[in-house]
Order: sequence, then structure tokens, then C-alpha cells
Amino acid sequence: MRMKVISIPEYCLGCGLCEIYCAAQHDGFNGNVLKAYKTGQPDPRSSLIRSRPVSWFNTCMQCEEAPCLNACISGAIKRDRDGIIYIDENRCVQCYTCVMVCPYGHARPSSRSGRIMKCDLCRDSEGMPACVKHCPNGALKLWQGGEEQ
Amino acid sequence: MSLREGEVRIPSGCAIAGILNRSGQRFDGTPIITCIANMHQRSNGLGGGFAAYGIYPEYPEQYALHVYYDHDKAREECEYYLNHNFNIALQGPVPLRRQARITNAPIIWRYFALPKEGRLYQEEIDPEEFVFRSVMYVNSCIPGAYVASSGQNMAAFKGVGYPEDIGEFFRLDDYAAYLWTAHGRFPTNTPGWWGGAHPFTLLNWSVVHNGEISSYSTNRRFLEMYGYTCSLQTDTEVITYAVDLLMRRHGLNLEDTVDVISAPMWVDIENQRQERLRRVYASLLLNGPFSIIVATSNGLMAINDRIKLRPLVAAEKGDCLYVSSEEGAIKVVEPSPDRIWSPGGGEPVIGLLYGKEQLIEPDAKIICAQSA
Amino acid sequence: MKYVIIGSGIAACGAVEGIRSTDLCGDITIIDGEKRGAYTRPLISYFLSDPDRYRDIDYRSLEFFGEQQVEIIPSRAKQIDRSDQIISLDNGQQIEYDRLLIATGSCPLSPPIPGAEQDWVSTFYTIEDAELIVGQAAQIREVVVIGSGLIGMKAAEALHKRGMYVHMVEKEAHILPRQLTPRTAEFLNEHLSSSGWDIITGEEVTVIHPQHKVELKSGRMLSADLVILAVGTRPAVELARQSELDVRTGIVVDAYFQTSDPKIYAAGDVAETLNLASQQLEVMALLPHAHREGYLAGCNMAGQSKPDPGSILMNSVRLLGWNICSAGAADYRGGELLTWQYQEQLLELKIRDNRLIGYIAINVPEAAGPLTNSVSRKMAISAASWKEFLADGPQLLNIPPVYWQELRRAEAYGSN
Amino acid sequence: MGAPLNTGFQMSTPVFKVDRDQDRCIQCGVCVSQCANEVHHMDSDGWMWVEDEKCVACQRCAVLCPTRAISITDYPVIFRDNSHWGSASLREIFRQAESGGVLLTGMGNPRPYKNYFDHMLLNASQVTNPSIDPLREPMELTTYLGNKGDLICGEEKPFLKLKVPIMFSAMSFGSVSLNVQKSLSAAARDMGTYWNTGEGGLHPDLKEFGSCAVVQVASGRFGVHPGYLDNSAAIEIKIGQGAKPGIGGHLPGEKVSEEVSLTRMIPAWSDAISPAPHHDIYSIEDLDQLIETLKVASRYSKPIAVKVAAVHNIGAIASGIVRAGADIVVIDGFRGSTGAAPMRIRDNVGIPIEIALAQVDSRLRDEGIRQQASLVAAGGIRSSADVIKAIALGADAVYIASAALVALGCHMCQMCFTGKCNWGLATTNPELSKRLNPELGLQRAKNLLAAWGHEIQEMMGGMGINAIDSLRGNRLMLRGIGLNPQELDLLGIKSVGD
Repeated sequence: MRMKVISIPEYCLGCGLCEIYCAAQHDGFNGNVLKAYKTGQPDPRSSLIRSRPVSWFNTCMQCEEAPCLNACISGAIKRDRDGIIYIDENRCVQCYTCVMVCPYGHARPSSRSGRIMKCDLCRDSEGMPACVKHCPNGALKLWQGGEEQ
Repeated sequence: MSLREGEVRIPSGCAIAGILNRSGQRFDGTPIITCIANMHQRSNGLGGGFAAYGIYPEYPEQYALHVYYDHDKAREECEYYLNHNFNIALQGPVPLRRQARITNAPIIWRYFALPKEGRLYQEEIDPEEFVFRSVMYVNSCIPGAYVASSGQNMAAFKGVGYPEDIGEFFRLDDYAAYLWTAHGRFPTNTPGWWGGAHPFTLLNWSVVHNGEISSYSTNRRFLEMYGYTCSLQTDTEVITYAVDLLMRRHGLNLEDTVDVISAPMWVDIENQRQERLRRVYASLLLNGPFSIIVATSNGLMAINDRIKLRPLVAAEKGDCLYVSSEEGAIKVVEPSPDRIWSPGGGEPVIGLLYGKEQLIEPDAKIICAQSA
Repeated sequence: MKYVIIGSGIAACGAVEGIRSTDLCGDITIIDGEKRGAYTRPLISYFLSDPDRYRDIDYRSLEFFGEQQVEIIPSRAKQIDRSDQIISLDNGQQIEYDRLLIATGSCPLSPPIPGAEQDWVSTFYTIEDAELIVGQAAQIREVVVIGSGLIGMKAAEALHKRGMYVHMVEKEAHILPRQLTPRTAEFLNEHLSSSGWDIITGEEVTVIHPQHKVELKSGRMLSADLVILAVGTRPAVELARQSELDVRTGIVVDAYFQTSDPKIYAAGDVAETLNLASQQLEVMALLPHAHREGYLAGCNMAGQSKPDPGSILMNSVRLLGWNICSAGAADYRGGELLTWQYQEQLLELKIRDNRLIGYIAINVPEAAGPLTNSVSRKMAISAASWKEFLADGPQLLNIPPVYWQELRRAEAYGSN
Repeated sequence: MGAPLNTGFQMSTPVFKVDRDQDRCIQCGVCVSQCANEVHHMDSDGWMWVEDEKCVACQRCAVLCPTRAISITDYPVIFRDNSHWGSASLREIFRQAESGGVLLTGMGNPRPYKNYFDHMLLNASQVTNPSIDPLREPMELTTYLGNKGDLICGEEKPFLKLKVPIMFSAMSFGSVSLNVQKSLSAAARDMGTYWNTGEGGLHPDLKEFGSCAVVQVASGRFGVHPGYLDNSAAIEIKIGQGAKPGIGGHLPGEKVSEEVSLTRMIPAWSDAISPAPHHDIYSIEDLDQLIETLKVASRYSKPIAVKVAAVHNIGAIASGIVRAGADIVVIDGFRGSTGAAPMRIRDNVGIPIEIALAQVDSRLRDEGIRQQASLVAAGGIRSSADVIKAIALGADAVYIASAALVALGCHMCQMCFTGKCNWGLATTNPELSKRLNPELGLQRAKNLLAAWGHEIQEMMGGMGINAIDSLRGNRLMLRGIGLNPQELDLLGIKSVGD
């Protein structure tokens, strides 16, 4: 069962809430924006490409034949039972090979911590991915094997 | 003194019953009294009444006006008005029998009257409309006088008391009719007024009704557009005027009338005619729980509201058709009927004298295309 | 169906995944010559730099092999009897096979330098090499690394991190000759030297003297407690040659990784595969290719027919915090070279007949993905739009729109 | 003539105060990017500052701020207590002293006049007749609008079939964004009701929703052409609007974008004024001719509606309209909204819809012509209770527009005429109108109708009624509370306890 978040530029307002809630949903902040931004080192997994007239959220396409998974020299990039491709942080040696091979330029090093940022569809928390849940204009959809959520 | 019908709207549950001999063979009031008496606990002694068709064969043309007077002065004034407008073939008090439980009965007289030709010509209306307007006048403009019934070769016998006592009081065993309907009332306060009892009559119509019409105000304000003044504020009055408007003045047949007052749900409507009926006469849809018996000289129709929130049972034995609120009341009169059934929501039970097509012949003026 | 895989590297793991993608019940046997399990060779430098942090450098865990029901025999394959389809091992075992995959990878070159046989001189290719160095680390203060290829660089970085003083000797005119151009090499060289490395280019080691002295061609003498030979690798084709398979520099395989013997396949560093840039079959010896080739070989061994799409030379490496990504052809004759520099960032784009044929990005990781794929997919993006891309600043935002349209069309966007 | 002063000095303090809780603000810049009135600013060095006087309290920033750092409050400086000279009156004079012009505003009359819907209570059945359980028994909301006539013979006149007695009222393309119309038209189609194009013509993208559209013909005849009349379910002649009885429509130039000018067939960026009265209707018989012309133009295939504002003597006006051949009479109460109207007219002209509706229903019944036209109440319907009360008073159905806008995100800042609606509703600026995703808008509009539909069924069930037909004009189901006898009489309802 393949899932991914797709961005609909037509309705994207470029407000950036997706990045904020994405960062707050990871690294142990479990969704608390204030805590993430006031005490922690928040790093959004996907990045919002702000451009005129159309902005879009560069999310992971969870590719079938994932170049990043093939190219990862330490086997840190894995696919879980739900087909979600994620990075096992403590195996990753930050060699940026995945960054080099990702056709969408999605996997990228965080400007703050150098760790590789890659969308894992908020697999550690319940319900919708944080970006889809908090987009004020329905510009992000969880695409699930053919029909959207 | 508590307010009477007309001054206040009195909700009431009750019992209804009706017996028809399709061949027109007449029988006395005992069966109907036995039938309604069996449903004694459905009424609280504050109202009962009967309608009987075919009891005055000797005066078939005349309108048998049964009038209740609170006092003699009202009688004089009313008789003056009647003599001015009608040729009265016979008049006199209605024969009664002292009955212990019936008290403070009004003065009850009856007049066999025909509208004067001159007055008809002057008013340029047909006799039925003339009688209709006269009854409206007496009821609303002559204080202390109330016309209980005004049909041809029929009468309503009603008052305050249990129906079986009213029946005895009016000596119904002396009359012979081919169609009887009865009503036992359970109003929630004590109106001392005989006129407010059921059945409600208008010309040949008589209606007995159990239940309450929650669409009363919608129905009433629609009827007022067509000249009906609902003076009694009772549901029965509104139902009677509705069927009068539909059948007599707009010439709808029985089936169409049922499709208006107990209209099928939009989803169940099959044909264009039903749909249009429901669109045009939307305000005559009777909503809320009810079971009614509408009777005329041609026969009766008993019907439930469309989701059957009130009981109604019907039975047949030879030429006789029985309808009643309870099966027991029928069985006590007719222990082994040929057929007994409970009609569904909005499903009419129609009993007509042999040879009669409709409950009432519509006015000549407005005859609507009667598709099948 | 009985599958046997000689070698336990990246290609072997890829092959297991490939086989299991269709054939869930065939039994698979891996012949692990190094007897150290499926570990990732590039990570030995990470292990060397911090043994506790990088204790576990397995490419695939033991549970993985358990789940995939793979039997691992820690022994070296001695001989392949192609007619009876039997392999004889050092430990005397005889293994039959229906399908055999040779994934022996490559082995380090040891240059004919006199004195190279002494114990404080070694190659840096296996986990044991790293463990040996870690063992003597306390006594080592000064190191000479011969060769500035990827292995040499990562070894040097590891030793530098352990506080040793590094000399690097490179025969060519600049460091990382296969990956970088003179300007980019100079740019990196300046960073490494300023971090304390002694980088000597255009020099060769002539003699390694017993008293920890290393003599260069120019006569310069270096003292060293350890010498690392990192002059390159070659495919480990002995077994294949001995079995008379068709071998050039690497084992010759068709698009389905079949060798000249239909029952025998070859994949990974040992095999010659299609380089999309040069349209030649070459030994590219790159980890990402090894996994892809192993996977496809596994599929084809299990009965599928998945041709190899081929790939391009590409590499990404981190050196002292700097990230160097490079892909595509090294030379750009007949093309055009666009460069962009800003402080510690340097980007070189090589463009020929309106296609990006190669790039070198130092500390510009954000745009690396799309650039690599423009090269590998031979996307028709004009030099003008690349110039505009550089002019606006090489972020993802400014990637030429044509790229995204081409990508969406190729990927039938949203369906992959 | 007044000339605007060009001094920056403002005589009074701002109306609203924008507070930023520094402990919560994470300088994410969402408020800056989302405020079209340019209240919020962030300099390159991260310093954030606000311009209170530009704030219209539309709450866009407060709602989108991820850490709820922003709160909009009334500016604390309060004028000395004065029951006659309130702060609003003072500020209005300050503005007019500065501009010398008519004060424009948006939405409906906000003044504290008595709201009759809040002074009427509904009946419920107890004992004598049981309520009907809407979960087990079907509850019919289907209603028909049009000239039903008294009898079922003869050719039936065209009608509209509504599955729920609520329609979306006129909001023209230009006054509101195309996304608003896309949301409401799709919701109308899905819920089996109708939407009104307003006097801005039908945008080509909405052709497929013509079959469930009431197309408006206003005095400006904007966008009116044969195709427009054909591709519709009904045609509505707009005589007046509840928010501004007696004056015409006014679409400020800022909102007349290229697309709007194409749809309306008027020059771009020029104020679109639809005159009052229609220059071909100077008395009732002219209306009769226009109705007849439209019937001929639509080959008698569609009901013709006439929309008037609720003003004094509305009973006679409505009677005239029905006798002029209108199939549907729309009465727009003084709480009705608008995109742009002079504040004085919006706040002081017109009468409440409840009384107007009751008068019209009674008047048509007295004249025996109630069956010849359906009655639609509009203007300030806020909830399904208002709908029930309007239908009980005599309306066949209601129009909602403000409620629909609120469902789509409107926060009643009453600044629609500026075209800077931060919720992307009352604007044609593509950057802003993008903020209403029509797919979400469709869901929200459908949910509103579905929710109100369920509530109406619940209340009807409580009254023992299972069809909306039996609720229409059922004034016995209403009781007045806190109303004087004359008001009760005008509404035609009894008092509580009676």
C-alpha cells in the first residue's frame, strides 16, 4: 500500500505552516510548535519552495524503485511495512549520497544540524501527517494508492 | 366559565366508529351504540355523538336543520331568520328521553327547510352554497344558537356525555339509517358546550376524528383563502372543510383527495398527477397523528395519517362495512366478519352505496380533468 | 532452484533482495570469503575515526538474512566446476548451484614500491586493515598516504581526526584526479591543507626505507609511523578467469548480467557495466550501482528479465565538513564549463549540445539531486537556462522549469 | 464638494489593537504573508512591528498563527461614557471630516434593532400529539417554488424543486471571488438546491452549474445575454437589496478585474454601478412587461422571481408583484448583506424580514393569490431556527448568503468593498481568492446545508410534522416572547403562554 503527500500548487499560499508543523511533529516535540521553536532545533523534513506566483511543498514521492534507498552506503534508509521510506538516524553517516541521487531534490541536509531531512509521513504519530492536517487551504493531500485522503 | 370551542383550541384523543350497509338497507342505532360503548375508556364523558344517514326518508329534499338553543330568545331569533330564508315543511323539538347522566342539555329543535326560490335568485348561488352561508350566519351571528347538522335525510345527535348515554338520550333506537358514525371524546378540559361535540357536520358531510392535526394552522390559513371561517378551531372542522373544498368545490375524486390529505412521501410518488396534487394542495396535507371517518349520504371513507400513528381497523360482513378505532368494538357487534384488516398509513377504507361512484357529486362549475 | 552467491558485499545483498522479489522459496547460499558478514566497505574509515560510535557497520543485519532465509558459509571459493555446476571451497565443502552469482567485488592494487612489504605499510580495504591500525593507533603520530583517491582521502581524514599528522602523496597534478577538475581540486586542496594536511602532488614514492623513512622521486624524505597504499583497486576476477569466463578488465556481462556461461551471473565492482555517459561497458566500482546491479541480477536469476538501464559515474563524499558531489563525465571537450562560486561553495557545470553532461558541486548539496538526474536522464536543458540557474543562485527554487516538466513526464508524476 | 485631507494625522486612536505575545511569537512570518491590509511587518533583521490603524479585525493572522501569539482587541482608549455620542458616531465623524465622502461599508445592518427571530419560540408536541422520531420516520424537506395555481387542471407552470428549503442568495462574480461561486454552485448542485449568480453574469467556468442557478437580471443588465438566460433554472429580477433599499448595486473599481469585466461586459477597473430604479421600470406595469418579456425570452420554461427589499408597505408591493406575473417573490430584510453600500443607508433603511414576511404572507392570503407565487425570505438568516421560524411565518424557502460566506471563512470585518478580503471571499485579486480552495469550500457549504437540514428535521419532528409543507404558514407553531400586542398581531402569532 503506497502512500505519499502530494502538494497542489494551485491552492498553496506559501504561508509556511507546513514546515512549522512538520518540524514540531518530529525530534520529540510531538507537535508542540512553541516548544520546538523556543527550546529546540526544529528541522522541517520537507521544504516549502516559495516562488511567485506558485509555491509548493517539496515532499517525498516515496518512489517504488527508491534511488536513495539503493544508494545509501550504510543501509540507513529503509522501507517499513507500510511502504514508507525513512532514515534510521543512528546508522546514517551523513555522506549525502541520497541527496545526490534524489531526483526531486527532496532529501537534503538541514542548514542547522547537517542531518539529512527526509519526509517519513509522520510514521511515529497517529492520524494524518502534520503538514496535511495543518494546511489552511487543503493544498496538501495524503495520496494513498490511487485515492486521496 | 371555561372557554368553549372557538375561543380556545382544545386538543382531544377519542374513539371513532362507523357502520354502513352498502345495499342501503336501514337499521336502528343499537349496533353503533354497542360498538362505541365498547370503547368507553377511550373517552372521558365530556363528548359523544352520532351521525345517521337515511333517517328522514319522508323529507328527502329538505335540509334537516338540527339547531341547539341556549335559551328561547335565541330560538325566536333563529326561527325568524329561518322563516325569512327557508320554506319550512315541518319543525318541532327533537324527541328525547330523560337520561340520568345527561345534564344541562340545550333546547334542541329540528326544521325540514328548503331555501326560498326568491332568496336563491337574489343571491345567485345554488342551494347548497345558500344553506352553507345560512349555517355560517346562524353559528357566528345569532348568539346562543348553533346548527348541529344541516344535511338532507341525515342528522347529527351529539352533546356532552358518554356516547352511549347520548345515544339513549336521543332515542336512536327509534331511528333507522343505512349509515351510522359515532364518536367518543376525551378533551383535556371541561367545555360545557354541546355544540362543540363531534361529529362535525357541514351540509351532507359528517366527520369524526381521533388524534390531532399538527398542520392545523397551515391547513386552516389555506382554507380561509377559499372563504371558510374556522369558527370552532377544532381539527375536525378543518378536515371537513378540506374535503368539502377538494371534493365538492374542486371536484377531485376520492383517490385524488386521499393523495392530498394523506399524501404519499415524495419518494413513493409514482406519477405526475400525484406529484402535481401534492404541489398544488401542499397546504392541505394533514400532518400529525389522526384517523378519521368522513361520511356523506353516499357512504364513508376512513383513513389514517400517512405514517399510521393512530389505530384504525375495518371489517366486512356481507353488505355491511365496519370501521372503528379498535378491533374489539367491531367484534362485539359482528363476532365473525368475512374479512378484518388494519389499513396501512394513508390507505383509505372506502364504503359506498351500490351504484354510487363518489362520496359527493362535485359542483357543476369546476370539473377538473379526471384522469384515471 | 538453488542460488549460490560468491561474495558478501553490497551486490550480494542486492541480489538476495532481487531473488526474493519473485522467488520466495528458492534457497540462497552466500560464500563469505572475508568471513566478516555483509559489512559496508566505505564505513571502515568511519570505524577507524571513531570505533565506538561506528561499532556496527553492517550493510544488512543478520535478522535480514534470517528473514530472507539465506545461508552464509564463511569460506572462500577455490574453484568452479562449470560442467557439473559445483563449487569447491577452502574448507573442502562442495556446493552445487543452479544459478551462480560472482560478486567478489574488487581488491586493492599494491604498487611495486621497494620496501612495501614491511609491516607498517598496508593497504586500507578491509575491516581487518582498519582494526590493525586502530590497534597500533597509540604509537602512530605521523602517516603517509599514497594516492588521493576516495579511499586515500577517507583514510587520511580518519587518521587526521585521530590527531595524526598526514602526508598525502599524489602522482597526478591534483587530488581526486578521477572526480575533480584542476580548479575544484585546488579549491579543496586549500581547505585540506589549511586543516593541517601535507598534500604533495605530482610526486611518487620510490623507496620505503626500513627506519620509517619514505623517499620520494624528488628525493624528499618523509618520516612515517604508518604508510597507507591507496593507489586504486582492480576487479577481483581471478576466480572468473580460472573458470575461463569471458573477462576483460572486469567480467563481461550482457544487459541481464549474464556472463558467457548462462548459469553464471556477475554484478558489482567485479563486472563491467554500461556507463551512460560514454555508452561503453566499464568497471565503475561505485556502491549505488553495486546494489542496483545485484538486485537486477537477482531478479534475472530468479527468472525475470530486467535489463540494466546503466548509470553514470557519480560520487558524494564528506571531507572535514565539506561535501563534494560529482557526477557524469570528467572531461568536457567540445562543451562548455560554467562555474559559480560564493565563499566556501563552488559549482561547475559541464554542458555539451544543450545537455548537462557532468557537474562538480562543493558544498552545494541542495541542487545535487536534480543535477545528477539531468545528467543521467540526458535531459535537453539549454546552456542558457543553466546560465540563468547559476545567475539566480543554484537553489532548488531556480532549477530550470523544463527539468520539472521533463521529470513529471518521465515519472508520470504521482504514479511512481 | 468635500476634498480628502492629505495629512497623515488621524484624529482618533485606531479601532483595534494588535497584540503580539513575544513569549509565543516564533517569527515565522505567517502573519506578515497573510495580512493583505499590511498591518504586520517583519524587517530583514527580524524586528516585527504592526500598524494598528490598518487592522480590520478579520482575525486571519490570529487564526493562522501556529502559536496563537496574536490577539486583536478593541483599542483601550474609550471615549468618556455618553449614551448619545457613542464611540462609533465620533469615529464616523472623524473619518468624514477627513474624507469628505460617503462612508462605505460591507455586510448587513449591525445596529442593535430588535431581532424578531430571537423573540419567537417554537412549539413542541407533548402528550396530546406525539413528536415524530426523525431517525425512524422519513422527514420531508422537499419543497417547490413557483406559481402553483389553485387547481390541478391546465398546463402546470414551471417550478424549482428544492431538496432542502435553503438557497444560496445573490453574490455576484466580482463582489465575491470565483472560488466562492464555484464552492456554492457545486454545493447547491450536490444538495439539490439552487445558487444565485448575482448581478455579475455567469462566469464561463460555471456553465455546468447553470442548471441549478437562479440567474439575476439587475438594473445594470450586467452579463445578461440569451445564453445567460437559457443556461439557468430560474430568472430573478433584482429590484432592491435589503442592505440598501432604494439604491442600486455598487462594485468598486478595484474589484472589476479583467475576468469580471469580460463576464459583466463592462470596462475593466471602472466602478460598476447598477442604477436604481431599473430605467425601464418606473411603475408596476413596467415590471409586468419585463416579467412577460423574460418569460417569452425563456419560452415560459423557467419561473421568474422578483427580489425586493423589505420596506414600508411591503404587503401592497408584494401583492402588486404577484399580480404582475412573478412566480417567486423574494423579500430581503434590512439585515441583508452587501459587498458595498453607504453605511447610513445600510443602517437606517428597510424593515425587519420577520414582520415584512408575515405581512406579505397574510396580505397574499387575504387577496387569495398566495398560491400564485412562492415567497422566499432573505436577509440575516443565521441558523436553522431562523429558517424554521421564517417558514412557519409563511415563507416557502429562505435565501442565505452571509451564513454561506461565514461557512467559507468570513469573519464579518465588514470591509468587503476594499477588495482586500483576507479570507479570499470578497475579492477578485488572484493572490487572495486563492485562499479559498473550492474543494474545501464545497465541503463546508454542503456541511452547512446538511447540518441545518438535520436540525430542521429534528425541530419538525418535535412539532409532530413530517413534511415541510405542513410547516409553511403554520403560525400556531410560533409564540412571541417579549413582544407587544401590535407586534404579535403584525407577525400573526400568539404570545407565549397563550
